[in-house]
Amino acid sequence: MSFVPGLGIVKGMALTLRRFFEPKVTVRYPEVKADVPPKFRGRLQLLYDEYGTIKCETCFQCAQACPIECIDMGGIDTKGRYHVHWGAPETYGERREESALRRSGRPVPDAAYAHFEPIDLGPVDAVLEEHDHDPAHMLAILEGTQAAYGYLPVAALKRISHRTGAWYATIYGTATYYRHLHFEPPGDTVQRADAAERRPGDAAYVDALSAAIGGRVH
Amino acid sequence: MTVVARTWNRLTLPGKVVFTVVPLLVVLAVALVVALALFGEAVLEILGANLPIVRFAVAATAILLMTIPTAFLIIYMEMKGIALMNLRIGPDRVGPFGSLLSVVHGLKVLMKEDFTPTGADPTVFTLAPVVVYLSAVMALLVIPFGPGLFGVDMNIALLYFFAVGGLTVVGLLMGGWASFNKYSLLGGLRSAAQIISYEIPLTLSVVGVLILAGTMSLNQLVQNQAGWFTDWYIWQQPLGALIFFIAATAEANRTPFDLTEADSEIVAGFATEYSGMRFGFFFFAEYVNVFIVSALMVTLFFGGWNAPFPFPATSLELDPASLGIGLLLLIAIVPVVATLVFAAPFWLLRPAWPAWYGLVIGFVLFNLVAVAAVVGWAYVSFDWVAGLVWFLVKTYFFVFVFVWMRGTLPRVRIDQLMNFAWKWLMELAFINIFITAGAILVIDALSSGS
Amino acid sequence: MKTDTRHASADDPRVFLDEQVGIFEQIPPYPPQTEREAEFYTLRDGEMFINIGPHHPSTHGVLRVIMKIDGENVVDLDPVLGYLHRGVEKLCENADFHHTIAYMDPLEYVASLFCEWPAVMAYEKLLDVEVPRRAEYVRVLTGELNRISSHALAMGFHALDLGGLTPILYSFIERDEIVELLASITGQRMLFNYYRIGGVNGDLNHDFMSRLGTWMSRAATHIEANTGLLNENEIFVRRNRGLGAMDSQTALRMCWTGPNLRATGVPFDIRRAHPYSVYPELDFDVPTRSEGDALARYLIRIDEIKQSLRIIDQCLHEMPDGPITAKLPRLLRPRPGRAFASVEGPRGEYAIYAVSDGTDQPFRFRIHDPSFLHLQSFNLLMEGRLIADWMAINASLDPIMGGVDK
Amino acid sequence: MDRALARRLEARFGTMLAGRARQRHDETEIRIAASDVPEVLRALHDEPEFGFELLADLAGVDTGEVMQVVYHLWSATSPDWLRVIADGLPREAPRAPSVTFLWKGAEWLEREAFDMFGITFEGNRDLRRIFMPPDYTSFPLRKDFYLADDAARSPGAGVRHMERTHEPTNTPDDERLRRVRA
Repeated sequence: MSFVPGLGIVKGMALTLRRFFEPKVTVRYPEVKADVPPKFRGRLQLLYDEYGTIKCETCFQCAQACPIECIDMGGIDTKGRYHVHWGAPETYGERREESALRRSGRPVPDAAYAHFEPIDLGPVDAVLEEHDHDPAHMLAILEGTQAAYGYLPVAALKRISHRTGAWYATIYGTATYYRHLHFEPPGDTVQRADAAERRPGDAAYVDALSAAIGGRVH
Repeated sequence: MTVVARTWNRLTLPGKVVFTVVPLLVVLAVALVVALALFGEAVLEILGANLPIVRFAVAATAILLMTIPTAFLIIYMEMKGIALMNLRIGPDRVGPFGSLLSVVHGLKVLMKEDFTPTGADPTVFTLAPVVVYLSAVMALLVIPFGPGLFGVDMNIALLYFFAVGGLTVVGLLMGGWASFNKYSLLGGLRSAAQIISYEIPLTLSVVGVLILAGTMSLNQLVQNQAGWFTDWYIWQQPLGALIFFIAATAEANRTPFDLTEADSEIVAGFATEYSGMRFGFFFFAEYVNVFIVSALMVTLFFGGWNAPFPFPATSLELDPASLGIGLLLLIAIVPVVATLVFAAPFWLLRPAWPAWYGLVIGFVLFNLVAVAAVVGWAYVSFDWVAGLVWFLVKTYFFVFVFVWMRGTLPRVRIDQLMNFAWKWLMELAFINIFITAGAILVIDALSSGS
Repeated sequence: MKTDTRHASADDPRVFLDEQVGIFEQIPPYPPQTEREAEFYTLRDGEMFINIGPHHPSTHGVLRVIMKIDGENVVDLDPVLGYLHRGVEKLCENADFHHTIAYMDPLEYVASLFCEWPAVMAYEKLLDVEVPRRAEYVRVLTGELNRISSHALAMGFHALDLGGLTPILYSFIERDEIVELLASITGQRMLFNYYRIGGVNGDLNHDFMSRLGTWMSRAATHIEANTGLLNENEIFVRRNRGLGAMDSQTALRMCWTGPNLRATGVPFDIRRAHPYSVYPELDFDVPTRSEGDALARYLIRIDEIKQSLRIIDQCLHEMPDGPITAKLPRLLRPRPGRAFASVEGPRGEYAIYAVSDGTDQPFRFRIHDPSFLHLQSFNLLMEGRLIADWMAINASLDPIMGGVDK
Repeated sequence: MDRALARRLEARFGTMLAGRARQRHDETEIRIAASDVPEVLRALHDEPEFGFELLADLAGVDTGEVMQVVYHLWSATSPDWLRVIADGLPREAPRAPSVTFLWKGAEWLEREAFDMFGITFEGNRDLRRIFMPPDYTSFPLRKDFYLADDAARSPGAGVRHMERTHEPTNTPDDERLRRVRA
């Protein structure tokens, strides 16, 4: 504090007046995005190794361990198929709710899954009834479902998960392990060939990609 | 009927007041217009005979309408000014440079739920903001905005001003007491102590000016200061002006004397329990008070609406009527031509831009020039425009000083506040009076002796 | 037909006017348990209670203080804690050793590294791990950066609690740059979760070093300029001088540590008094002041910022190359024993007392936080003061409720 | 490791110590009976050869069999932290003398230990709950109090006394009761 009363106040006011004209430091957020450090931990994402291949093997261990089942698996699985299994992000909330409900032991309405391709659930229910809704007979149930539909629709897997009480991740893991179980309708390969014909440029790219990652695309 | 009754019941109390008064005013206005049209001469005669009353009614309405934009402007100044001092950008989304944000705030306040806390006294609780706001508006009535631009020219205007300005404390105390909240109570009591204490140095500080001027009429005071800026009272009363400024800061509850609503101590003081438009009245009243205090500062010490230097007496002898039909042509052609002229350089220098860019820029430039020309013409031709411009410039400078202090200073403590008022400001004000009176005596003695 | 279906609601003043008795909260809501409590809750003539917090603008979180006031004078006061109590000690006793480090961050949410540090130090003692020297230097470097950010914030909040709007934003400019710096190596701006048992989580990178250089070149002058706003301000100085004065002996009796203790004249700084990490190799002073009032507590933080800048400078010059983590198994099972580790944080001594019983979880995990001990001195500091002084004293003590409530 | 400190402690307190002074890293540890706490701590605090003037920490510990109160002290005369363990408080009614006569600031530390472990400190003028609400009835950091997952089975069973009361006397025989094998 100085000897002249009020000098400190005047100094402070001079400082604020100087700052009044100085350039501002605010980041105008929606227009200017803040810097995100490379190690930023705010968001779940898959890492790439030094060859540019995704490190995730789609083993589903993390999804199985996640207590609120918020982890989503997307990408190329061990059979070379691309999947996003949980659907659109807008439905995460519903899924969390459903997950909590399911683990509480109460029956869960599956209306939330209407956005998957709608199928007639009668055959699945029949298969489940046959096996007494027992999750221990999961392979048999899945085989029965595949026999009924020709492939394993996601909605059917959901149904099995609801009815047997087994985690969807577990069922998915089982289904991906056995080579004779399919997730695509039998016509899928034909369609892919069609697509390759329609866009010839893609075929070369897919071949190159296939060669690069060890022939696992098709 | 039931629909009307239900709607009526759903209105809050201010809503009920507004919905009763507005149709009444509309009916009155329509009646006046109809009367003027039917019996023009007679009505004008009656109005002319009662000129003071008509003048008062018009001034009161105008001032009431003026307070809201004033408050909006000062709120915007505060938000933007403090933000810039903080190295922030501040409001920049609504309107140009965010200038409409305070308007949006006002709308928000209107739409918010307006509740009364359980246990509060509803009548007093509702009346408190009205009292605060009214005292601010009533004080504005005597302020001379320009030559001839004032509500009432009272010969005791200054006294009236202090009396009405002191009414604020009643409203704050009412709000603090009726809110049924300890923070509000403390805030109300703080405001009572603070404002009453600072009334004294505030009033004493202007006594020096009164001795010099020999009048309490604010108009007369301003006219006394006409001429060069050296004729302003600030040069004869620097100490008085300083005391007035400090005391006025406390009177307007501004930083560093904003103890009544010290947000970090007693949450929001008397306004803790207020919401919606009732809070809005408190809020607007605070900023109107800032304006009033700055205006009085300007009026008393900085020459009011006088320009700092006597403007050379020029008069533009414009008689638009003499052009006859040419005037119409001028009005039709000048904007188009001027827009094209202003747009031309952009078309030449920036051929890459779409043509309408230049057109828009040219139109905007033309408008700026036209407005500047009109204002300049008005400034030269009309006394009151010149006076109003100077008055507003000076007043908003002091408003900016208030904002600036708010951006810089921390808050004082209640005991320091009271000590400062009673132990320093009051004594200084007395000394100021004695010095002024003594100087006048000496000068009189010298001038009569010689 | 009656169509008005409005229900009586709690905010309709007409409803409860007859039963107004019910809206007064009984204070206290339970019979007093101790003599001190009974004495506190007895009102004499002219006194009343005022409740400050837990949701009050200047309580630095969720501190609640019940004040007994006579007009504006505070007669007595009783801090009420626990609004942020999460039972971190219990959580840590049920978590793996590695997991507990993540629980440490939110305890001290302004300077997160200083709660991780004693935890990893305690585990390293339990495991007999030698920390690589580069890791120690990185810890000191990041820790001192975090100390500066914490002190800058404390100074800003001190001004904010006295009603000054601007200094806090100037402080945040420096703090923001520091958290961005730390985020570039730790990946998070606030809860860094950076220290690991036997080292740190990642090495310094180019982004960090270049930004640190830019910041260091201007930090001292900027902080100096910002302090000019308040240090000479008559209002600020008059409000703080002599306020909440504490003498050194009482401060020791009240178990004070950190800047608050050093402001009373005791040069106790664990970095010097009980050296850990590489602090013995670094050259820095322990600033002290003799007044022990709120102003001294404010000014000593400025002095400490300058010392921290010195330490950072030395760290950058002397940092050795080498590994940043010791080699450790994934699953840690330290042999049974007890370890106590303590570091000098921006508020005082952060300490962890960890007991291991040979499993992969700590058997007892005790967290010692300095703010907790500073808060209990309010009664001494507030002797004959006003309500507004409590805000200044609270801000000068700079408590962090995350650590106080655990 | 300050060997001299251990020798001085053993020489000064002799029979009051349960066992020898243990040392590891920069810590020296002695164990005493709860009843000896005022005498030992006063000696450590006042006598110039010790001069442990700074109470670094006060913690309660529940070993599953007995309760302990652990004091950590700092002195300029020794480079070590001194840990004083007041051992052998019965779990049914743990009582220990207060050290607020030496360090007034220990008041809240003792309140915390009371709140978390139910250890009654005799001589503390304000021994009441500090973190938990005043009508809370159990002691969360005891080893027989489980986390929320186990709350349904725990004797604490939630938070409020209207639900169930915690009786610390009947300790459940559970494998989770781990012991310090030190």
